[in-house]
Amino acid sequence: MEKTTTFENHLLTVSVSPHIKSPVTVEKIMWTVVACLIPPLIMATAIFGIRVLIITLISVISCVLTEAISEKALGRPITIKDGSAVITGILLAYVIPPGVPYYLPILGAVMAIFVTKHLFGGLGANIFNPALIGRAFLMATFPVAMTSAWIVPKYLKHSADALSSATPLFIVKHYGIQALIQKYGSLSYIYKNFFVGIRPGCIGETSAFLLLLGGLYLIYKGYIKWYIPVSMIGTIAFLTWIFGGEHLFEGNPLVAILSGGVMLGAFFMATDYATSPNYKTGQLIYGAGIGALTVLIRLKGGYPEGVCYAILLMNGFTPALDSWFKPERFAPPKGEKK
Amino acid sequence: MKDFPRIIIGLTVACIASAFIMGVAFMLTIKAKKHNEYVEFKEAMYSALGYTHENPAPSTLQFHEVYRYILNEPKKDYMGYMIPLKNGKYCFVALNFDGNFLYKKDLNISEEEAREESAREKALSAVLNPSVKFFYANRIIIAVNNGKRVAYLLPRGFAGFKTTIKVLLALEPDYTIKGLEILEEEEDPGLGGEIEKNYFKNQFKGLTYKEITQLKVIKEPLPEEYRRILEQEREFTEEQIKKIREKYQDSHIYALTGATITSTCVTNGIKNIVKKFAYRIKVLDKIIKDQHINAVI
Amino acid sequence: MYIASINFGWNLLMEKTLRTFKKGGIHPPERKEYTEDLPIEEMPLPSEVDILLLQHFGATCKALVKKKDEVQEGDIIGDVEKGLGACVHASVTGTVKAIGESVHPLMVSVPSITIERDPEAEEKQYKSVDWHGLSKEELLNRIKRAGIVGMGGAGFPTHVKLSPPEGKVDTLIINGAECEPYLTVDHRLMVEHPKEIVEGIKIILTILGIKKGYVGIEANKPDAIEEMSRAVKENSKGFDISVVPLKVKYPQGSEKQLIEAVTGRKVPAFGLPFDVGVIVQNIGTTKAIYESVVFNKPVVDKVVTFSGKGIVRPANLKVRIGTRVKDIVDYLGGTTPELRKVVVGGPMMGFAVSTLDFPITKTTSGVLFLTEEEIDLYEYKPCIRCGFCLEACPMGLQPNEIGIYVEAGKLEETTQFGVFECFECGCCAYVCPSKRPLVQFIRIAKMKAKR
Amino acid sequence: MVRYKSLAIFVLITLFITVSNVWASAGSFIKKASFLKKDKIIIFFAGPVDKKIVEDIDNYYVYESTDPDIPLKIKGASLSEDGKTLILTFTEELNQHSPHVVVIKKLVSAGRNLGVASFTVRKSYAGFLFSILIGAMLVHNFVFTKYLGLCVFFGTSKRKATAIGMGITFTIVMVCSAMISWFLYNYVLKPLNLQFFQVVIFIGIVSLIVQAVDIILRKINPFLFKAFGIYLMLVLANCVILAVPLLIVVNGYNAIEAFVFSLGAGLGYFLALFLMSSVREKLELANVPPSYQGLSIAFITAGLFGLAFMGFSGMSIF
Amino acid sequence: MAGKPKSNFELILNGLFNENPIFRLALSMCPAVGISTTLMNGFLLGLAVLFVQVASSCTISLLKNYIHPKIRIPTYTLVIATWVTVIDLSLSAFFPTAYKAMGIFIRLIVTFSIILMRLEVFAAKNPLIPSFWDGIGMGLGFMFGMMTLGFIRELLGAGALFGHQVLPVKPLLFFILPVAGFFCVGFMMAVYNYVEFLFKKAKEKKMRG
Repeated sequence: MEKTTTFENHLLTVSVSPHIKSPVTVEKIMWTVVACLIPPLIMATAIFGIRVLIITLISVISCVLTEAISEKALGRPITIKDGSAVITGILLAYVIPPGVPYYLPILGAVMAIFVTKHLFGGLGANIFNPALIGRAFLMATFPVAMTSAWIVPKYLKHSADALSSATPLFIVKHYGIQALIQKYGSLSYIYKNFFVGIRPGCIGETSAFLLLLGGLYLIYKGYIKWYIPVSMIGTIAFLTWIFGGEHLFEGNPLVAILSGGVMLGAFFMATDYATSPNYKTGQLIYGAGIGALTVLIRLKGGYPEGVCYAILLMNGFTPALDSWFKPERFAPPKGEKK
Repeated sequence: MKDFPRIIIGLTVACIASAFIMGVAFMLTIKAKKHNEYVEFKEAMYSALGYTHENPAPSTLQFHEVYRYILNEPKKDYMGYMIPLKNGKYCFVALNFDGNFLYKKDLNISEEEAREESAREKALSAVLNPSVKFFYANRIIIAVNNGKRVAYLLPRGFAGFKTTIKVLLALEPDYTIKGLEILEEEEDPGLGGEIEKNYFKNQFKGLTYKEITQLKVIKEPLPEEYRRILEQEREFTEEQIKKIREKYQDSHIYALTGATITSTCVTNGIKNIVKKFAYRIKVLDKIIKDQHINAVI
Repeated sequence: MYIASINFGWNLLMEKTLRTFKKGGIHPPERKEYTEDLPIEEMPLPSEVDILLLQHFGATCKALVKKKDEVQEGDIIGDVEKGLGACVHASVTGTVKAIGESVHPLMVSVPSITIERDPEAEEKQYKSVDWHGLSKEELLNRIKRAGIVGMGGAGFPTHVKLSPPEGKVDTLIINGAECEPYLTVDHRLMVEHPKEIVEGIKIILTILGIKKGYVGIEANKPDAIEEMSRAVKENSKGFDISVVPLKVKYPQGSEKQLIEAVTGRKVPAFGLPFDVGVIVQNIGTTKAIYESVVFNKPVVDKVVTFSGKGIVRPANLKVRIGTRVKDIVDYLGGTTPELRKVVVGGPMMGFAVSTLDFPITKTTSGVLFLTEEEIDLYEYKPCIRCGFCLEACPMGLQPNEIGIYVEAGKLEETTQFGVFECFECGCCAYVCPSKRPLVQFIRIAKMKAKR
Repeated sequence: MVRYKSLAIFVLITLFITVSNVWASAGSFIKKASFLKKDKIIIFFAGPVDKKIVEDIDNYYVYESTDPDIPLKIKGASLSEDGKTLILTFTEELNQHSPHVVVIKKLVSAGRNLGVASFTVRKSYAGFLFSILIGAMLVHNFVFTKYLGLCVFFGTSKRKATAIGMGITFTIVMVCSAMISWFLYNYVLKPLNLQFFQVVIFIGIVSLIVQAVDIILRKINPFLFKAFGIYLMLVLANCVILAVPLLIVVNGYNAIEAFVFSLGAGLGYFLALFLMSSVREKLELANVPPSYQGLSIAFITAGLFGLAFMGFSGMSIF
Repeated sequence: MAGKPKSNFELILNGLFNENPIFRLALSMCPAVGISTTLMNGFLLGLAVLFVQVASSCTISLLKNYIHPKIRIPTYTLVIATWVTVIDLSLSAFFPTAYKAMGIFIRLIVTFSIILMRLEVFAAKNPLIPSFWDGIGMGLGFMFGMMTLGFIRELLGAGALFGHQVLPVKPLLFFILPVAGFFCVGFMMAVYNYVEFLFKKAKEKKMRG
């Protein structure tokens, strides 16, 4: 598309307008997201030990390698530098428990990068979130490891009973919120610890504070919009408040949004460009749908945590939401739908 | 319209022909089917009792079924048992909820026929007052060897994590668990589905009645030597087994990793089954004794 | 509301509450600092000019002179025979050197008349007349004879635009938004000639027979707003003219967006402004109307911004129509070695050219000499569906989908996204992080898809 | 007329069952009773009752309806301040899947002896129906978790318009045929002991309905016929249309449950078709590797949907 | 149908490869996804389909002159349903364990479009012997597809073949889950497409050089 012509001693570039472009590039966005994801990793290393760092590294390396190999095999330009595979690798590691065997993320990476991303046409064309498909696949393949390989976090002062390593959501689901409060001492202690990130859980999901910080930075930079995170977290809080308790309107919304993968999902997974609706109305509904499905799975489903599956299910709705909620046309010609 | 008669005749002939073929197939297979189903169930029973190909059941071993019914009369609810008699027929005994005898009726039905629910219903409605409504509740299978009770077999179901889990529980006459077979389950493969594995099932083996009543699930990893015993009992001597069982077997069950809920469901289910059964069999035995029923059991 | 009486207390709140269009828009770097404070400078007459015979929207003019004919400045040398168009004039006094073809900045080449200037000829003087007594027809006739076309870029013949169906128009909007980066022509005109512009507005209002006029100016030109407000206050007796400061947002100067920003009315797709009772005129056009009516002066010169880091001396130059850019570049001290791209018009909607050998036309508002650091030379990547372009598109289209459909070869199906409503403002391509040439995709789609 | 009357009675009874989840045999003094948590039953009275009598745990006889001879042990009974709400706590967890019978031997309200009250506590029937609907639609979605009806599914999910047409047609035929199959099975095949004919009969019903709808649509509404006619024949080749009546027989549903189940199955199929078609329309624009184009990638997409739908596994709404 | 009649062997090969009901024609996908978890399941269902296909093909081929064209489809359905009921009853009687594993799929053979399609395009137009071989070919093709899937899934999912442990470990539980059926079928289709592509390329090369 670009054509050049001799001009004195060099050529003039000729291309279509616009001739200036914003400095935001795909690489910039991706690497910013990577940077926002690093603090929770440091936190996780501090509370779960060096093991989680190794798992994350294995995950990232295998994702990048899979990306390079699949692109080579499919005859596509190799784009490992744009950072998208790195993000997938980090996110994949973040949604698996810290105590899993080291080979798990490798298998997850093949499923995530090759099957979910490259078979569907590469960057931007995937229908489902690669990291979450990786997790769902691992969940189906290694159900025991994926549901029990939790590690008791350091700096947590409760007694080392059999439930020490169980995730808070597991305790809430099967023993009730009272059991959780009993275990941790008091509600305020729960809030404090969960907010900082000292609780059992998947590698990257524990530190609500650092994830929130990263997410807010992305919103501030304009790389993601607030619609999805706010509607998703809001719906989870609201519905948990209504249905989460023994009677209506007795649930504890704060524990619900601080536990599980809500923060990680809301800011870094649900907002994945390729798999979320493009426009704000769709995004609001998408976020609310994720929230509702999360609460449904948490309260009524077979798993204690539902964010992963809720996002995957709503990913499936994204093309439909995109076709229903288009931007409002400036002033369409008469007789044509808006 | 001209073709109409031809179409109708053609369709009728086709229908009759296909009905004929299917009918013939049905007739040819129905007997084999019932037989095979019973054989399959019998194998499960043998397995629950601990008999294998190397250790076959004695030929004198016999199974007798006792069926429990709940009956409704206007303003009155009570229970009844169908008890097999020595003459190969059944008698029906009705008793109230406190276990007191109400009445007794003889039924004209053989043990073989009684396995069919519809046949039982027919026999019962023939002798009972027409105003009485009756509902089948469950059955007890009693294994008898040379006129002596060897074991009780209880086919039961309870709610699992996902769907109903159907089990066959074998008890010694003193209610110690002799064996457990999982007949049907639809738990998650690899997680709750592991209840079918020996290392889980066999944990129940040998639990006494007292232990069962206090049974609870613990979320600790299964000790390795215990697991080996549970999985491959035949490879060890009886002494070894006894030693290790004594060491680890108490009134607790090691939960399956990642499937605590299923483990709890099974444990509680079995606890309930044994408790209810122990209560009922006492009542039943008392009735048989008091009423001088010539029962085969 | 915020009209005329505003006393430049620009604060954040005012920024927020300024009028603007509702949907989309972007904030490209303004880069007006190169030229915004430079007064309009008159360039010495060139020795040769190439008068293109197609400088407007419509049919090509037919040359009315032959080779070697002598022409005076202001003589009509070309006119359309039938159809839409405007006449062209000799911009200098001299001899017709050739009638041939010349490079048109937007097209490959068009017929042109080359005039060699007579260095001895005196400069032509234009005398002012009082226009107040003139009839509407006479006013229109003067505009027509002056060959005025819309100077914003489209080049729609002004006399046609000023003859809307009777009674349909109630509002005039003067477009002083100048939202394209770099360009400062209208800005300088408003600062230096506010009275002439107000007079021009009055002329247009008289022609249209209405009283209501707005001047929409982006808030990044406070001095222009001040000057215009003062001029309006002093001179607009009998008319209801007001200056409307507008929020700085591209494409504020687009006709439909400007009308929405100022009046809240929305021009339907494929409709014209007078469908909602509005006529929009450019600042430059208004000034040209004033000159044509008051001085009887045809369009022989034009103020053009020469800017960018690729030129030694950026300037707002008043040049004769037909002056070759090469000569202007020489006058301004030449280009710098870093020059990579020459763009005619603004950087968002202008056209890149491969040579400097083209003349200034009536619609040229700027020539930008851009260096590597100002333009992008990115390779484009697949769409990552970030949705930035949906947020940016002022028309509410879906450029991402259009791009994907074009890449997949499904050009006909792009009509469902309203591809024909696109006016190629370039917002989508500007914000695209994958640097996809979305405007180009849309042009391809427009060529192939049927309306 | 008689038919309408019986229909009205039928509807009323259904409504009654749906709305109230209590069978109160001792008058209507007991307003409502339901399970609470794992080991509690909550009872609401119409008026305040005598605290002393009602909090005596020997005053109760509670049993599971299948085990009337074994009373459940009560840990405690506590009456609320206004005397209208009673919570019974049991020593062990209750098996809430089966109905529980509660007998209150003596109930005194405002000095008046109300005698014996006996009632059944069970999960609400409306909830049960809702569970069947959601179960057939999402939890056990016929396409993504039961893997049925795939040929037609992949054939008609290329375009959204086709998918919607097929979904609507299928749902309507599904419900009709399931209902007719249910009636035939329960009132003809079962009494005559001809269960082995079920396959022939069920598929016969479907083909008859398809033929009938075809003829009726052609005559009455040619426009609708044009829109949906082409899908009618495809309905016949869809395993779901046969699987649903078979599953209804296996699960032993009654008429209402069968209706809800078939409706859920149809809607679930519709949903799957719609989601798949919107994804496949998007896939057409994507750069899929050549060997994988067409059905291959469609299958992998369905697999990914299947993985996502695993999130519903083990879900029980009520 | 090609102009010249095919030999019996060609008819079988056709069913196995060119018009493989699962991977090429993409018909009868439900069992391919749902119950191809073990080699045994694949084999038994393949056997059932083979029987129904051959029996119905022969029946229709014999009776084709007596069937009124207007009630063609209902008659075909009736014939298929009859044979399905027969095999259903027999399997449930003689192989109760395998029958349980296959659930309602045996009865769902009625709606397998492959059988109806072969009746319509082949058996209704050809005499008994070719119809028989075509039925065998299609049935074998189906069985082959089912067993390929069963092989992959049982080996990878359970490390076993025909229920006998072959591998020391169970590599990927994922493959015995029903959802893996979608992936296996998808990848097998891609393999078939790729092989076809290679053949085409080789043919073109031959034509050119």
